[in-house]
Amino acid sequence: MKTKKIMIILWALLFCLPVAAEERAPLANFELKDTPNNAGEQVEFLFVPAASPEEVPEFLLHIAIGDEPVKERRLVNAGKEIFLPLITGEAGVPVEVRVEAVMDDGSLKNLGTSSLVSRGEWLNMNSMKAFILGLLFIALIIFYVGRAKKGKDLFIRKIPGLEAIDDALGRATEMGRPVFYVPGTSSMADVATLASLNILRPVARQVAKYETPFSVPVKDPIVVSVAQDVVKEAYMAAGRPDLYDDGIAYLASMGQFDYSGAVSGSMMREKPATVFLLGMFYAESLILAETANSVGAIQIAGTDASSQLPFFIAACDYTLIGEELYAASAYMSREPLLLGTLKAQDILKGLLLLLFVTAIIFQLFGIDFVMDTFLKPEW
Amino acid sequence: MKRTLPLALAFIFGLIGIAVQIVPALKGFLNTMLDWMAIIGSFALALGVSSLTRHHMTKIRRKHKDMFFSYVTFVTMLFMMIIGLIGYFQPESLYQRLFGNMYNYVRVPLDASMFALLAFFITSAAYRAFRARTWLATVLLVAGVVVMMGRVAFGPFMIFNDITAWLMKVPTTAAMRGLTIGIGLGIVATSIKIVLGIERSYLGGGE
Amino acid sequence: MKTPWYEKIASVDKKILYVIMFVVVMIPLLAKWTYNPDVMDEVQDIYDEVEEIYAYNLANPDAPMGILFSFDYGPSTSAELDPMMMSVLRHAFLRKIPVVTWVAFVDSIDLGKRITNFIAKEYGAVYGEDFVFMGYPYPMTAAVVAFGSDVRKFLVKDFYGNVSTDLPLLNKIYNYKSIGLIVTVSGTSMPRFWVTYANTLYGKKIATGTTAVSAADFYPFLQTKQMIGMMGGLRGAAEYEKLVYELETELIGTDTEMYMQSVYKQNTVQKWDTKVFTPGYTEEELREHISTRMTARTGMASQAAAHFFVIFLIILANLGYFFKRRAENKR
Amino acid sequence: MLFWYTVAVLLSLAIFSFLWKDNPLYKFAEHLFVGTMVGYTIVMVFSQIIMRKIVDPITLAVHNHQYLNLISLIIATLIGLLYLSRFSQKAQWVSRYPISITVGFWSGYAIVTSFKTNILTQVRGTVVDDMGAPLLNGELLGDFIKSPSWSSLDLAVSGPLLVFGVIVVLIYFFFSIKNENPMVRFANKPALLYLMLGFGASFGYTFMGRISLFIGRMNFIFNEWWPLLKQTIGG
Repeated sequence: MKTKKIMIILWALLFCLPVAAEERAPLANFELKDTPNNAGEQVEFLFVPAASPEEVPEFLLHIAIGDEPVKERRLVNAGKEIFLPLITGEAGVPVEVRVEAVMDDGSLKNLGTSSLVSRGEWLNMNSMKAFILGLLFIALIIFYVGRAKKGKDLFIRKIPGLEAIDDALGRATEMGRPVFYVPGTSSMADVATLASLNILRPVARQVAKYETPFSVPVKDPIVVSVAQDVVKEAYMAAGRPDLYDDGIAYLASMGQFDYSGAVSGSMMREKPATVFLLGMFYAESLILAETANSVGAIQIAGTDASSQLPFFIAACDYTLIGEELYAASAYMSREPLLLGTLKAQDILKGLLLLLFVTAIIFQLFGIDFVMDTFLKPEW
Repeated sequence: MKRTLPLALAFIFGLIGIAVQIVPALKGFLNTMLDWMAIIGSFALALGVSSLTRHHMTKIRRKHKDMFFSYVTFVTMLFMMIIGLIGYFQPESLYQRLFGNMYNYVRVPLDASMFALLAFFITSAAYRAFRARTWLATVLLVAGVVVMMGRVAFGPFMIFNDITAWLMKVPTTAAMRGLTIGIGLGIVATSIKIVLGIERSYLGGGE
Repeated sequence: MKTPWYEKIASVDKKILYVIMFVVVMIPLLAKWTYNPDVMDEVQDIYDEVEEIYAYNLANPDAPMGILFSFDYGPSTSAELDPMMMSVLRHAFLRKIPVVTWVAFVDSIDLGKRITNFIAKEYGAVYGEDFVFMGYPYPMTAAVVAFGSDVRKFLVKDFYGNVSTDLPLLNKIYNYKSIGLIVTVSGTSMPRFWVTYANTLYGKKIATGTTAVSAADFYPFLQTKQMIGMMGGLRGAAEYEKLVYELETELIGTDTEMYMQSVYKQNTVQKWDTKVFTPGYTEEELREHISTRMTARTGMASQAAAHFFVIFLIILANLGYFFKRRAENKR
Repeated sequence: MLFWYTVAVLLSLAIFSFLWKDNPLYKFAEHLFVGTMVGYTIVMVFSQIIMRKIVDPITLAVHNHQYLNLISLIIATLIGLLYLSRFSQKAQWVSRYPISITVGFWSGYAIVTSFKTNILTQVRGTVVDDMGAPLLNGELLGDFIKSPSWSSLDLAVSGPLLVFGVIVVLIYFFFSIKNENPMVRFANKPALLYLMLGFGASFGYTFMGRISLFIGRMNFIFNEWWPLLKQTIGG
């Protein structure tokens, strides 16, 4: 966008200067361009007024798109460049814009026409960056998973909240009070929910071993069925299918605050000794965390919702911050596949950091190369 | 069939999810896919409602002391459903007005009041957490108090307002940005794992 | 042994905190205490802009400038945003600036109509001459662009079904040329939309009112002057309310109640359309009109009280913790 | 009108009573809330999805002879119906199909969007500001040295501090590097400092909004319901 504008202005200046020396400068510069990386459903019209508002208070555009009747559009001359997206709907539509200047005495002056046919591209080149990075990522994952499978030990540092899980479960058993596990309040579309379900498995296995009462209130109908499966398999793996009941994971309610109302109500009544709040949370995070504290439960929380982290940090005993939630699922399962991806993720992060630092250094010297090549947010 | 096909489906639809975004020509297809997801998801509602029903039925069967309230849930659920469905087919009828009133004067105030409980919870959380136990807790405490001051500052305390603006602009933005970038990588990584079939927890259980 | 005070503080029951918190918030609300904030530049800028339009209108009585008010928020954020809208509307009516209002969402039609008429009534403004309500223009983008040429062609009728070209006000103000300021009050990203269309395309001045949570998002626009000013949250509302209150005191004195009633006493001629509002007040209505003049400032008083209470609590908790630690170390 | 307003007020009070302790009033409000919300969701799914996305489009497709569209809709509906297999013990596993389709699609979708919004935009925002000026700007530092004041100091150091913060926080979340690594050890303390400053500030910042919510509820009771009650009883 920016470079495009600068280009046009430069281009305009280049052409204006010599012309201005000979005769009058054009009243405005304008150009119709194909919008890159789309399916041709839109083209762009860039308009740079050159005349002063006193001289030409308004411009009149006659816009013809395909077979549609010609539309008239008035542009007030505020001395600013104007960017107009024109909707063509599909590729292959001819577009023509004729510009007239409305002079201060009300007379019209034709400034010429610009036209083109809308074009669609097959690939959004901007998204290719994500695609290439994805391929790199896949390669890294395959490499490290292979290493992990061969038995190479992949180091993962300790994650503070996780150490506490065993103690917290043991405490619930000693006190003879139940364990609550809230797998977030979002749907399967959220990665945090998946990470939470991953941690649910070892927790459920432990709970089954200790024969502690267990409760998994859920907000989303699909998550309910997955959570039921996870808990069921965990109970079987622990050798206690007799303790399993489909009612362990249940749908408490379907809206944000009715869910938190129902769950805090059950916490008040059943007085759990340990409460897990892992997954995606919204404003209800603090309601759940504070109610858990009121009944004297140990709270182990974790979320990737950065807006809710302050509340978990303040109200809970242990908090997994952001990424730690994802790492935790790998850490707890000790599965080579998951450990390998964690390693790959770190390498990728390192590369990104490197790119980032390079961009900063280049930028310091006024070179936009890295910035414009790798870090353009235009899509 | 039990395990391979689901993994294959996840792979195929994962690729579709990527393709609709990087191939501009598939933009129209994206809408179809989003409709698909809405349609498929709507049937899961039956699972949810049955799970909820089961939960409350168990309470009633076991003659739990709160079983009366389980009846409350059933009755209101059926009531809402019936007036809502009749109201849908008879717009402008009494049923639809009743449904609207149930929404505006039962659901909305309950929602808002539950939300407003946070005013109290945030107070007790602050009281408990903002203690200068360690240097980290002290930093948390100081930042919290300064911003709380800044938000209602007047007269000579206006300096707190400026500090608040700076705290929000620099350290908070930096912390949140660092977190967001890391989380973004985590999301990309997990998503790739799912599409490749490495991550299978959503199929319920391990091998 | 008696439990030392610091032990008590550490183990204070939450319920006690809740009760005190409740009282602390309720007292200013019921006693109608007001909090007079220092006016920040971004709020003062909006006020000054309205005053400038007033000055312009004094100099050009035949071709006055108007203000376009857009209700870009729904009932869910009205607690924070209503007071802003009311204050700026009061300012405009007080200065007899022509007012055009409309809403950006279907949900807000009722709200927009109610507030516009509520304030217009206070100053005896006449519908069609002093103000118009255009309802919910759909699609919004087209309506905003239509204001660039002639809005009467796009919105052929106003909300009440009057033909636009019959309304004297719209015959003077139908184009951005005669709009001095656009006021958008919103809990969503609508102000961005206004910047993109009205500011970038037509160079119009935008004043924004927004919730405390969204305020941070719009600061960049203030820096680039794409917005001339912003009211953020209850605090911003309280600041504007204070400015308008001061102006009102200066122009019509402290007895607003008398003023409002007097508007409808002298005029026996039926110039007010009863479809819009009924002239005259009941006791209850009068009280409501008075109390909305300080909603934001009483709200801020509660707000400030709550903040100071929590800060006090935190200090207390830390003192308790400090003495407890000292006692433990001695042992 | 008064009736519904009173209902709303009573329910609000029932919710607030939870702060004191769990009681039958709260239990009633809670269960009523769940019932209303689930009933409401059912109606919404029926009217917004079953009718608007399945029944209406299918009728339209049949009417307009758009068979491709029709087939697509029918396939989606059939896949959705597979969820109901959970009600049978034997065929339960069939419900994995719709689940894996949903999860697969959203995962693929998230790869690109998350890369865009969480990574690229954020990284870019840390190199240059909204106006496109670099955050590490030597000139601003020069300005500060020439004319030292609070505002020029702010301008000069804010950018570098922001960049530094993002880098240390990123390093803090490396999981596969041992704690003894000098880089990690160096970044640890500053990263925690940034995180805690950020969390504390966000907590304080949100405090205001939460109190506003409660004030809003009380305004409803005392400024809307109470006058209405007085008016109705008085007149």
